Amino acid sequence: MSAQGILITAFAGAGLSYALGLTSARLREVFAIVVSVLLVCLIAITHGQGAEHVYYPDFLGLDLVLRMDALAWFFAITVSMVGCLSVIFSLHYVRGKEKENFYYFALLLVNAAMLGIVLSGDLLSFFIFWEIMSWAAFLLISYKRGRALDAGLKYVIMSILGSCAMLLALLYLYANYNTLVISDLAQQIRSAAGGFPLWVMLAFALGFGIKCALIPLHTWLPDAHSEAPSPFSAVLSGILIKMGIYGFILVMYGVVGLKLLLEVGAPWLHFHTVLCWLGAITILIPTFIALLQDDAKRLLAWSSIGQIGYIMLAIGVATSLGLAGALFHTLNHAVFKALLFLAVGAVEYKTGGVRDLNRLGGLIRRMPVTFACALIGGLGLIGVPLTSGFVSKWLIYKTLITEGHPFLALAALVGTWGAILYVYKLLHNMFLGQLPEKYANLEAAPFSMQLPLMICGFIIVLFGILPGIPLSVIGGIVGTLGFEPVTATLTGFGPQIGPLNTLNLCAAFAGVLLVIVAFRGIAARPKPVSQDDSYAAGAAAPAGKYHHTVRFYDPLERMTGGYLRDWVDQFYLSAAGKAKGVFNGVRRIYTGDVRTYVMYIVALLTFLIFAHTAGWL
Amino acid sequence: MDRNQITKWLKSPGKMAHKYSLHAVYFCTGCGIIEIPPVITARWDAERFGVIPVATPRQGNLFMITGYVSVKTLKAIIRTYEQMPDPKYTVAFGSCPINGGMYWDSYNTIKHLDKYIPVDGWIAGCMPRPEAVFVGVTHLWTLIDKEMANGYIRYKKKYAAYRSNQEMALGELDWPPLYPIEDETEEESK
Amino acid sequence: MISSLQENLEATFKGVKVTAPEDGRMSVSVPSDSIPVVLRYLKGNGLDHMALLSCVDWIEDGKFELVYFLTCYMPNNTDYAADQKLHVLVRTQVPRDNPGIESVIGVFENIEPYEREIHELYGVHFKGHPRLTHLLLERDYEVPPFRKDFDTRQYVEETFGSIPPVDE
Amino acid sequence: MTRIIQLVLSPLIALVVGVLLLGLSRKIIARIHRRYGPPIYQPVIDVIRMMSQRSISHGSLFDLGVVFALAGSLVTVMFIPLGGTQACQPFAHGVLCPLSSSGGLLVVMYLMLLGPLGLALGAGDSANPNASIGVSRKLLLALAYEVPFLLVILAVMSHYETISLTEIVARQQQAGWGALSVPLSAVAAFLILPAMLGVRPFDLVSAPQEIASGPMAEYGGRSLALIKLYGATHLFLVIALFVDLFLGGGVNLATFLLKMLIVFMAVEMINAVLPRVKIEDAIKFCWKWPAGLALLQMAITVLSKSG
Repeated sequence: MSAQGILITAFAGAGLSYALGLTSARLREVFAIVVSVLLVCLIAITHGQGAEHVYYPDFLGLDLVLRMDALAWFFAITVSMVGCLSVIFSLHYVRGKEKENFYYFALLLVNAAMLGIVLSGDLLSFFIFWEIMSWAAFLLISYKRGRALDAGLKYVIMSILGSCAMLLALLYLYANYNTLVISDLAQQIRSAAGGFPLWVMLAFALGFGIKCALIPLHTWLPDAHSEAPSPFSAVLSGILIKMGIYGFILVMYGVVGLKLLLEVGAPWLHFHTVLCWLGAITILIPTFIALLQDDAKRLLAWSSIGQIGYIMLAIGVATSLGLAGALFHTLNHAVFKALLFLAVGAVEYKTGGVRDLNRLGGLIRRMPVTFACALIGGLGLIGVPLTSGFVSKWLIYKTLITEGHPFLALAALVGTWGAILYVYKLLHNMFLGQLPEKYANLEAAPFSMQLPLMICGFIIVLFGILPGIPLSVIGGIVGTLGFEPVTATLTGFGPQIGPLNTLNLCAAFAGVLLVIVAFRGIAARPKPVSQDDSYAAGAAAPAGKYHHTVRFYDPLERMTGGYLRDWVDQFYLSAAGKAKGVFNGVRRIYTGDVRTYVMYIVALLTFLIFAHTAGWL
Repeated sequence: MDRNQITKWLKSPGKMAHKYSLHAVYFCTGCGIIEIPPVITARWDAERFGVIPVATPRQGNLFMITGYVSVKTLKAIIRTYEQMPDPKYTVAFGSCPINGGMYWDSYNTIKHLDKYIPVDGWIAGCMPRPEAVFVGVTHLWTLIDKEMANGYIRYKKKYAAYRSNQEMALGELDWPPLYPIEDETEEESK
Repeated sequence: MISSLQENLEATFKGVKVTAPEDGRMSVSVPSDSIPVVLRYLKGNGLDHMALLSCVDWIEDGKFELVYFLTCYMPNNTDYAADQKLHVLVRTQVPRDNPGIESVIGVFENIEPYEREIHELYGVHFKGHPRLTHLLLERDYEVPPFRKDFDTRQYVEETFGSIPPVDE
Repeated sequence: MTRIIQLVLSPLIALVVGVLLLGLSRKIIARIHRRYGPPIYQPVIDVIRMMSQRSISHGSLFDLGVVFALAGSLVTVMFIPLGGTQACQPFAHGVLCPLSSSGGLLVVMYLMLLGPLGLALGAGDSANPNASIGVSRKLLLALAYEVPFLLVILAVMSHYETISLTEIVARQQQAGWGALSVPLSAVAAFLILPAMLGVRPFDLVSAPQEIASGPMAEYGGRSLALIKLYGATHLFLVIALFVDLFLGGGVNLATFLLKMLIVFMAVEMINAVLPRVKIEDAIKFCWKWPAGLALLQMAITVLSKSG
């Protein structure tokens, strides 16, 4: 089942789901799930088959190629898995809302487009699928009209900017090497004498940077995430951002190749070191902004930008461990963010659209399964040992320290502590503390919403205890991209890379846990008690007012709140404001009645005649 | 740590531990609270007896009521007493909790604290000096040894009586009963 | 300042008995309905601090005597002269059976808790008081506790005596 | 076979020594206040008493959070070398550090956040705003002291160019203590030691007077006993790490414990006399002096390494 077959099923699935939707909602939902699950199986089967074939001979003189190699497979399986989970989740989420057909069509279209990007063998089809993805994502971001419309607008404007930059770079490549097929493009570039021009790399970086929200180009993400419907924002921050990462890896290591990459940019300031520092900044600032957010999805959006910083940092370091860490963290972050966004979506669905962290609380008593999965996701995001996040962050830190970048490692580690603070704030304000009166008898999320959460949670813990499973695949990918492959045992790394054995860690933890529970068993079992019976200095706990959430990190907010406004966003908006003034001026030229247009034509003609007679032209 | 101490420890570690680690919840009512600081600070150090003040009733096992109990304070006392974990001991300072003391005919003080919550030990003195407090503590040790300091068991067994007394003094109570109260019919049948 | 105040008071208000101040404590007895006017007049003359409101239960002649303690915020501590240290006690009589008087909250804002306390403990009703609820006690007593005819022993016997002891 | 004994031995040592250190701290503070203070084994009595009490529970996470916290710290102790050198063989296996082969300093750093996180989750579920305020203070204080602490660890790691703790200790035993080779980091680490232990100058997490002992507001009975044991292990852990990083670990267990005692006495002296700072001042202090010193030391190490 080659790459072409996968793409056909994906796009056909999107189209058919819309058609079926017109007849009956039930059929469409079943069909959407079947297509998604089918895609996951198809991709899983094609593991290890490196195939590259032309699927459209000469499209404007170029032949479009589809390629399935280890890197493409890795991203494809991530895309299809998270896409499938979000489709399963949105069964209940979208039921009863208007425009359901449109929602399913757009969701499946985005997933299909992303598969297309990953499987495309040449840059032209890569660009085509890229555009389909951008537009389908715009349709879904502005699904809820109102404020979502301006968030979608901001997203589209920045995406267009990125696409134009990328188109420019494509044209340059075609002009110089008159082929866009990645494999032979790479050979020609590496064999060519001169180095790779910096501005082309910058153009690519602008295109991919906007999509994966690097710090100066990140302003669309917080609005887009908090306005998009939850299942789609899981897809949006889970995998749509990773397409930018895939683009970076493809261009930096697939097309340009490691040896050439190290010389790109001025001799004293290489492109990849700038990328590292940009990644480090992208870790710090958004993480501390995320701390101060009150809306759950906006907090998660800022945290996504922060985590992307980790991946960019790892890519920029340009070492085999770094790239392995980046790829593993891409997979991890996709799973964590999908899980956390779906958990927030489940809470939003059950409490009727409440996302404000100051009005929720104590939901652990009503939605324990959702809390457990969100907890695992949160711990993974922090990188607590026994979760997969830990192994990927360990790889990134190991390479940063041994390569001698202690300040970058510092930024990454402080980012981890920022992650702890905002993950705890999210979990505490939504699930812990006092349960408000109106949610007293809120029943748990439906199974179709809990299933994706449980799957993600299981993956996090499984890859945390046995990281060898993904690492064997990633090790191979790193080998194909021009580094020496990273050999990882099933439970960690051998002594030469660095002592890490997660199975011993898990066994030790389990053993100690058992001993403690046994020791605790000696004492009498405590008496469960209601939430009103908590210590209030002898008085009765005031119902509904005994829950500390507003300005949770008040001291920090007072100290750093002033500096952490989003300057970049304000700069863009002010620039847009000024630009509007200029364009208004231009608009006044077209007054709308024919006479002025005739007058313009006459004036032009006289000018041309005069210029011709005076011999200018 | 002579021989019989060790045997006592081995026989009943829980009881001995309760004796030598009385974490006290000082309920600051009436005039007795000013007597507490000298007890716990440098001159008459209570920590050598293992008595240290704790912040919340959840962590303590000794409940010290230092002075007269007004009707409004009784509500807080009962709630604090019920929030303490189970083997707990109550000690009352001065004569006011015993029989109302000099406020014996006042309209808003509780005359007999023992009718509302079980009190294991009384320390005489209006207000007792730190030495008297230590005598009380050591006396409590002997009570614990002889299994006589079982106020909390009495509270559980006769909770219905305590509860009705509390309701008679305070009217409607706005917290649920600590232990399930069988209604009167089963009371007679038992 | 005190002597002049004494003449002014007697001049402006009839039916006002002013006793000589022995140590700076001048007492003015006033009929109950003219309390607000007198207090406003005194407030205008520099006695701008309503220190206290208390009530005396003359049970023999069936009267409650309300005493308003007025003094002045010292202009500043240093040059406070001896004769300015003046307490004026405005007294008035109220019948005991249904004691009621006009509230002076319009003149002195800070009298609000004092009036509630007197209402709670003596049962004097202050007409025009915005929030005449309990200040310290939690429940009502049919005979307000501070009245002389409130028999404390009988009350204690009645409420606390009937609570059965909990046997060992 | 010796690995199994060590796996059991090192957490046990951590518990016993930690509890005795807690008892010692109460004794030192008492003696500074010119009073007798409880016997050294008072925490043991407290733990037995709490285990014999039956307290309340606000939900399963309320109980499990504490168990995770204690488990996290006990597992972390297994990664820290507690004295002994490759050369001499007090335990026929050289360094007393059972899991040194499966995780270096990075793993220790990450495991150290498991404890506070477990307690934070448990306290969060206790439906008491005192606990939530305590936890938010704890996380902010952690953020405050983490910046200098990370700088210190990175300086040490880049100075010895390794992430394995046993190698750092072995290097120090040959080439002299860490405190001499990265002196400013040692000073910075000592400045933030009270913050990491949560003792007096930075006692604001479990402030009994202000927020009713913070996260422990609702804990009683056996959960409180586990928290006391967690406090003891965390105390042992932090000081052991300090000794390993800067005082060259112990030639054998005895010298290691002796060094720990000295460091502990110094911290307790500070603890006995200083009042409690506000959370804003704690953050400002931690980000100003210790962070500055550690940054300076880091710059020096990086320059000397790359130079």
